[in-house]
Amino acid sequence: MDKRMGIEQAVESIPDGATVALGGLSMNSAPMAYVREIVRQEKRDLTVVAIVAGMSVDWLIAGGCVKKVVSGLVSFEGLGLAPSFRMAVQSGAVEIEEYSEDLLICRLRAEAWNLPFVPTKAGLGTDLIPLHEQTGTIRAEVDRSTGEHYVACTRLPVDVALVHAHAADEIGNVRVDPKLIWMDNEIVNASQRTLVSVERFIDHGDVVAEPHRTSYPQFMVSGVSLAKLGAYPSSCFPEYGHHTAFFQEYSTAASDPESFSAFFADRIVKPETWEDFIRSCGGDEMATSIRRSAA
Amino acid sequence: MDKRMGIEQAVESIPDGATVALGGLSMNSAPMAYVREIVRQEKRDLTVVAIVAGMSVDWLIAGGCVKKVVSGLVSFEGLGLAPSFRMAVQSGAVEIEEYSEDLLICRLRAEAWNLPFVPTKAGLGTDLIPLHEQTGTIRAEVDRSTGEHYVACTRLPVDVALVHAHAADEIGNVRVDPKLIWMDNEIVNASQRTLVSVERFIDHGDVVAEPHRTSYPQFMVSGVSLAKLGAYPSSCFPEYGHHTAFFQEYSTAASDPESFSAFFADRIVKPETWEDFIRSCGGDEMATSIRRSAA
Amino acid sequence: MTLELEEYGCTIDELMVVTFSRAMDNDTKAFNGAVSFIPVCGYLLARRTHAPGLVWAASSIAIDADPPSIPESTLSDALWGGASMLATSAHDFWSYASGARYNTFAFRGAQIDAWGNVNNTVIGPYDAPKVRLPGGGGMADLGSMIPKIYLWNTVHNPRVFVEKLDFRSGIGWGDGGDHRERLGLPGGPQLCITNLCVFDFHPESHRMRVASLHPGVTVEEVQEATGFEVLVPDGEIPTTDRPTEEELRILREEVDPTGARLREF
Amino acid sequence: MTLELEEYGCTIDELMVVTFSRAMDNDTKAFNGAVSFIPVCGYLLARRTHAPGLVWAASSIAIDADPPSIPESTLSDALWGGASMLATSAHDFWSYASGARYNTFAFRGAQIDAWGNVNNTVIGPYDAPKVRLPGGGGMADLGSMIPKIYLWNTVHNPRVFVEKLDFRSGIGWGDGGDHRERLGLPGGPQLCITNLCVFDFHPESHRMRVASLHPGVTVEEVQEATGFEVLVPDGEIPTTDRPTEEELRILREEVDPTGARLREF
Repeated sequence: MDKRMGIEQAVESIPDGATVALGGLSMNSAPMAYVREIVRQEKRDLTVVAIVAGMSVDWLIAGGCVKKVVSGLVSFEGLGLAPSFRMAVQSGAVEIEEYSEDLLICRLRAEAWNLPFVPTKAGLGTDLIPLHEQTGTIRAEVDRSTGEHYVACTRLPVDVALVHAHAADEIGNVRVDPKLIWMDNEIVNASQRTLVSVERFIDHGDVVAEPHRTSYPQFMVSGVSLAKLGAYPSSCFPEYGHHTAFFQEYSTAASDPESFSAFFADRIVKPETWEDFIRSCGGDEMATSIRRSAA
Repeated sequence: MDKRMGIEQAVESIPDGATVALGGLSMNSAPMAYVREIVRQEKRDLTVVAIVAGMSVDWLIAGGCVKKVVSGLVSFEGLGLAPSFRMAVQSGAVEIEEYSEDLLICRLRAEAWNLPFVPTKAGLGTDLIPLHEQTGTIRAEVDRSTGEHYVACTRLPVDVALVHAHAADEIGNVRVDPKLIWMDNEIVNASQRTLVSVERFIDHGDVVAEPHRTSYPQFMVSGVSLAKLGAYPSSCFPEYGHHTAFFQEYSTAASDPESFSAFFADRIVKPETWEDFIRSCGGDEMATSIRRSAA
Repeated sequence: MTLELEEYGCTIDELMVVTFSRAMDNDTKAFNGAVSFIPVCGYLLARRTHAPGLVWAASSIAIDADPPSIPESTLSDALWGGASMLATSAHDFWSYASGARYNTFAFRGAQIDAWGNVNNTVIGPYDAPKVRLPGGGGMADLGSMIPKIYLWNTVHNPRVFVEKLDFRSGIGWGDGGDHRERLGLPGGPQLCITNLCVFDFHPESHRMRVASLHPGVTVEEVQEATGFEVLVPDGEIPTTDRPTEEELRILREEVDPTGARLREF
Repeated sequence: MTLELEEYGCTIDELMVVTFSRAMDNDTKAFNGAVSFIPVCGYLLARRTHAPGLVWAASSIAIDADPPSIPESTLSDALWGGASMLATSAHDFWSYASGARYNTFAFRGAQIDAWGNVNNTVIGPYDAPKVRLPGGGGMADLGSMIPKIYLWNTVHNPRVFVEKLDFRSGIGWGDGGDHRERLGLPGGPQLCITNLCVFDFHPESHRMRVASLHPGVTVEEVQEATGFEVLVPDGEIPTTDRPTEEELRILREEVDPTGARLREF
């Protein structure tokens, strides 16, 4: 089955109110081309699962798409706080359900592995335990045999996982190259559907020639979309780094909430296609500046 | 720290009575050079953890080294039952503690992850549950929140993991090449010490040049030993296949218990070094016959 | 019932493979274990005929493999040619299996009971076995996790099809009825294909029931070869469907030109 | 106590790095998170001086990295040069962390309390925060799993060192005393290195205690800059040890020639 589809077409399949998990880790490998299109299509009431994220969550919040963020961390790292995330949580416009990285991974594994819970010692003795007394999604337990304390992490069902990768063939075999998958496989395994934006399509024959380089098999993937520099402004190791200047420009714009709406509409939402957006961010010259010589 | 050591020296570090986990899967990638040396050094009372094994366990039992086998499956696959394993369990000479593949993996993960148990739905409704009422190592449970049934798999502590791989540098960074690690990483993660036999040593510079190809970091590895064709007569994908003729010869010899002791002493135990053993099995000509052209 | 297998223009191995193949569909996501020539041939045949979208992970490892022929072992890397992915970390495999992303698996077993439970552990008492078998391997795992289980055996006799297993290594329909449902396990055994007949399972009791008889085989012969009482449906028992010329040609020429499937006989 | 930092021939960032470095040893197996310039410099310096066998996974990913300099982010791939392994599957990382194969981690935190617990979640009430911070990330995980925790902060003031956290994102010594032990957690915080002093933790109460004062700093100044009551050991409080010429040279010329560590000030 040919699973290639445009960014627009892929995002059209996501209904309002869906639970969407975003791949990537902090400044790395976020599925930004999909994220931008979600904003353009004005999706609403999404629950966004993001283990360690930044710009991706911030765009969705700035675009008014988000009801709830389920997350371990959202920031621009050394480049500052994520401004829309911060403001929206402070104002109560967006709900946050906070976990830690491992607690979220364990919840995703419970879902992927069809288990009532997955145990971990993460979170013991922290305020995450009383915080989730209401949600019931994680709970402190004592093993009846050894008396050991642990945290039981219940299932986290996800409708759609969005991840970015280096390459895919037409039937949806995906190559992360090299196979540094961050925590993306954990969200892929837990999600009903997975959409993958890729830097390039490769022939099925290339996949077959080096099958050990495949990261997700076609039957785990619902659609693959071409998006060159599709993780921009986050990085896609080892091909390109994150774009510091964009993060700075964005943060500066966000310091004035009035003008930020205009900035966001003009800079992020307006460009028709992903290629247009990249062009508006500096195009080839910018791309050259963030490309790794090692790539 | 230079972690290179001879097969003999590595095996000398294993005390009688130790719990030893064997890597590999069925006819693939068993640490046979280490296993043979354990027989030669006449280790005694070992508890052998082998998820899916064959010739490795059979040699250790034929050598009189084993007190207990903790296993999911021991056989020569289409080439027949593992004769010494079969006889020793039937006679009661060796104790067996049977699990399934996933139950063993979960027990190893409980140990690796420092958890009182890891849950799975494997084994529900089978005789493995009542079988382990005495050992208490796995137990059927009901989740108090959802009412779901699951099996709690408790820690399986391992003293030494023995695995075979393609290459290592002098400080113990190990490359499985390509990175098809079977379940070996699960035993490495659960073991106090790990010894790795390798087809070849590579320079540390080669490791650094392609760090994504490293499978086990040096701090997880206690020693690395050179053993060319070290998985023989099992395979080492993609470099060589298993040696059918050896399995057949071994099984034929085992059909007569009287003469088998002599066969085992002469063919397996007697050759001084691993190189001598390989030579006695046909040397270069045999090696050529099992090498994959794809390698 | 005077029809004989020769009139089908095929042999019993071919009939079993074709029957297995036809039970597969385009949503089948399967993998195989050791000594599984009939299912492996069946997956490959189905993919080449009516189920081009069928997923098969050769040896549970080589996803979408397309080997030129079938080697002496169904776990051999010689089976992995043409694969799109080599998935041999336990994390990958057990994630796909426990989440039922793989939905189909086929079991043999030294013993099989009326509910499709299997034994590959011991003949005789567990503590003092008459024959120590290899062990259940993944049976206890996959029987619990995978919704569509198929059983097959090329040696239909009362030593294999027993009233009571000496050890339940893998669960089929368990104690029958809603036992799997009570344990929260998905699906259950669908068919058991033997050298004499095809069994399905009664929709409520989940006991084996003769679904079709191979040409020349009578229900009495099946009962005689079976250690438990076999259920028989109302009305006439159909004969197992005849393979088409095309199926036989593809099996013989493309899927298994060296006849590896005969290793099971 | 008239000694001033200038007499050490170094700056405060250098003193903090060297002090951190000296707390590491040859058994240290460490990794780092975001904005962790002081620890990263400390690991690299220790490895180049007294702890050649120290393991450091750059960004928790690039094991035994040996970068020519330190980039603008301690999670950047520019930090990964010279690594022996890139370990970025969650299965790898969390296996090494939860099993304490990695034994050392260093935290900052928007708030730190007397027991070395940290907050990176909110300032103000969780439900109606005055400032929403990024979130605890791995703090809740690593605080529970890793036996040797080091805290540092370059801004020692009462807004950071607080009597009561607004949210406990990561556990240090918990409620103090044997709280970690009761929860079954290994080890606990060892030191907290600030721009004014070094704290250790009282062996029983596990409250922060002044272990040494940086040159020119008085215990009164430390108390004034701290929102909780600081413990003071019996006898004279030592001055933080002076970096050697060699340590300073290696830090300045080899470890961090571009002064990335100053990003924390």
